[in-house]
Amino acid sequence: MTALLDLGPHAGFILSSYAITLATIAGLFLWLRMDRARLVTALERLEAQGVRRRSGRSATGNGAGPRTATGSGR
Amino acid sequence: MSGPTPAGTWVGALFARELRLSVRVGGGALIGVLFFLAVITVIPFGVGPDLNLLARIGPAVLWIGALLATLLGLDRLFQADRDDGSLDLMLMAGRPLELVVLVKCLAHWAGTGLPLVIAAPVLAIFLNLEPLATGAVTLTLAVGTPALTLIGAIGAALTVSLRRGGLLLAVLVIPFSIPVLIFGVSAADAAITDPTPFLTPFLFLCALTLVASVVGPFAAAMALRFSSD
Amino acid sequence: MRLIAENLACDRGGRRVFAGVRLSLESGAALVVTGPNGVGKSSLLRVLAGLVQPAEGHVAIEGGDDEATPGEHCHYSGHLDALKPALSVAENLLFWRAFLSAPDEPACFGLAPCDPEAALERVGIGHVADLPAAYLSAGQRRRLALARLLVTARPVWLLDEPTAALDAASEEALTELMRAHVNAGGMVIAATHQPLDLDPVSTLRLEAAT
Amino acid sequence: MAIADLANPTRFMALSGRLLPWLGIACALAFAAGLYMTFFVAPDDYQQGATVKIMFLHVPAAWLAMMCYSVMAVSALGTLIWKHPLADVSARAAAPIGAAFTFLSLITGSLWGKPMWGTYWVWDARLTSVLVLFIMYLGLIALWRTVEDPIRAGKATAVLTLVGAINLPIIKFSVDWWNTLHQPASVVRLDGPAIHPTILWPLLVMALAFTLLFFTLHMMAMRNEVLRRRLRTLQLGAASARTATARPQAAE
Repeated sequence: MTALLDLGPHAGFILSSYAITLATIAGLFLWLRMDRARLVTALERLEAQGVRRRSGRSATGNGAGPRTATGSGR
Repeated sequence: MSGPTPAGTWVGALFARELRLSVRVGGGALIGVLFFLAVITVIPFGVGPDLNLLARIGPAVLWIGALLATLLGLDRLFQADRDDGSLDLMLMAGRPLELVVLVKCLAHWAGTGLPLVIAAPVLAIFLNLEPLATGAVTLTLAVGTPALTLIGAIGAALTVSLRRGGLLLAVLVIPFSIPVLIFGVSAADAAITDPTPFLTPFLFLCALTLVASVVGPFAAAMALRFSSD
Repeated sequence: MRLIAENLACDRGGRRVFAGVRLSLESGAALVVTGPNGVGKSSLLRVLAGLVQPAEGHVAIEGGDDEATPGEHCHYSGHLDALKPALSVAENLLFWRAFLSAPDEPACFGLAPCDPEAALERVGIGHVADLPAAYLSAGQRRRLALARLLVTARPVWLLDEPTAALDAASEEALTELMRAHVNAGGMVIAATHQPLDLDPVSTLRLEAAT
Repeated sequence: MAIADLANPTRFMALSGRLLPWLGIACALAFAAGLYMTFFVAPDDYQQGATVKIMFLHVPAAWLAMMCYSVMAVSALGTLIWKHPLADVSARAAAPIGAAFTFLSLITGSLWGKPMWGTYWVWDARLTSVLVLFIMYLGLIALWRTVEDPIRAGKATAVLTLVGAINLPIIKFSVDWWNTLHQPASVVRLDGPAIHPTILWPLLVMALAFTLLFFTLHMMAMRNEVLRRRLRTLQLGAASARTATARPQAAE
């Protein structure tokens, strides 16, 4: 474990570059997750209003068309 | 039920709308910063990579970059509203037009000017400025860029009905922004070369911003009233 | 409440567009402005709205809110819909409701402003409230512009070619809205070619200067 | 995965939905191994001491920055020439990730440069061309954000990406052409790596970890983009569909 501790005189630079890298990657990952959550809720809200996708589209008149998987997956 | 809405709500509504428009797709919020970064990156190609030279002209380069980024981002300030008919309704809204212009300028500054101030320290690294000079430039930009936006608003109001008003706006308004540039750069340079005091030019810069926050909205409002035919 | 204009004259681009126009409109009545294209119908509406200074004559509102200019008593709906495509339909409407001031009097004007959802339902586009305005068709944009008239209570409606880009069903809905507005004591001035079947309607015909 | 059956967005969503967790796990494992080797296995450099550990971030980030641009260039070809329906989705998804990796390589480079060269930034060929690459990424993102219709935006950015691809070889050979302060390429060289295996292996593992990270983030971003397109078509459909049946009184 000693190798971890003595990062030499420039430890600050090493740690800050690792910290910035972690922050950037975590930020990107969280942004993608948040973006996905926002999109899925918006899609579900539209689905709830009875708007079908073209492939799953039944005639707009009788909203009770066959409900096909809209492929939104997990 | 509606009654005369108190001043706070319509000012807030206008500010929120302008900010929302500048951030959304098609809005010009971060374009200013990108232009600023591009200008700062191009200059060493011309001037040469000599770090000492760059350090000397650093504050001037940052200020001229901020000036151009602000002015070139202003041509859609009123023209966007005129093209879709919103300007007519704003003229008829029964709200003081000067205040409407001031709120639009602040919203535009928050969307375009503020990111420039935030980006300045990072770009100062590219120009090899010492921390003290970086702090001074950022402070002067923080105080000076609102003046540039407010003065530029006059040009934007004057060229609102012109098809290619963007560059004309810059030409019309650059003479008025020269004092802001002079005091901004001299305040920033004063932080490096010790004899010259920092505070005097800086206070002049603050005064110019205050003057601009009065002259700008009034002149722009007058120009807008004449623009509708 | 009365809207009065005496010998109005308007210049545009150095050309005298119209002159000597006189009109007086009681509350609870409608006025149709007709005439060949280019005779200045739109300019007349813009003069009444206070957007353009008349070369001669003046516009006044009797019995209205004294501090407010005649323009602040009027809703103006021109060829442009004043919609921001990047904002959603509801955001557009909420902004205009908060931004446009409503004159205190005249008390006699009974049409209370309705909140955005109800306004959208009345013009028949309640289902698009959350969609960006960019996705609306031309007819839907006109309906949204009409919804703006309902969310702020201003007695005078200045409508420039209101039936443009509207299909039959929408046109009938518009007429019904105008009838409700006039019955509540409001005024409608429309520059259009189709006749408006509102009951107290008078016509102002602009002639090309011979 | 033949490119052909990836063409259908729905099948892509299903396929990527299953693949994504595994990709995420592989990436996490690679990072764990890489970081362990970086901190415990790799010896300190006799000159730089421990600061050489920044290299394990800087070099992979720089590689990824350029690899991501190549992915975007291929996607651009896919959009313009092969008319692959998911090509502009891939390009649009890759742009922010590429910008992030370029940003990381610039930041870690300058943090490494301060102790070694004494300044955070110097205007030499390689750093400058990476900075130009960063501006190009931001320009592409800005272009994506200003053009409203995604199809047209896809074509416009595809052209710009291909034109920008000229910059990639300049970066790769900039070190050799301008023999400047920056350290010449010491891994991918004609006569094989010039660094000691105990440092090379952690570097390669970290590079693998970064690559897996790129593919994970890129796939997630593409899935978001497909959902965004689906939402847009749904909204367009919702606006027009109901008017045909809506009557002024209560809409159903």
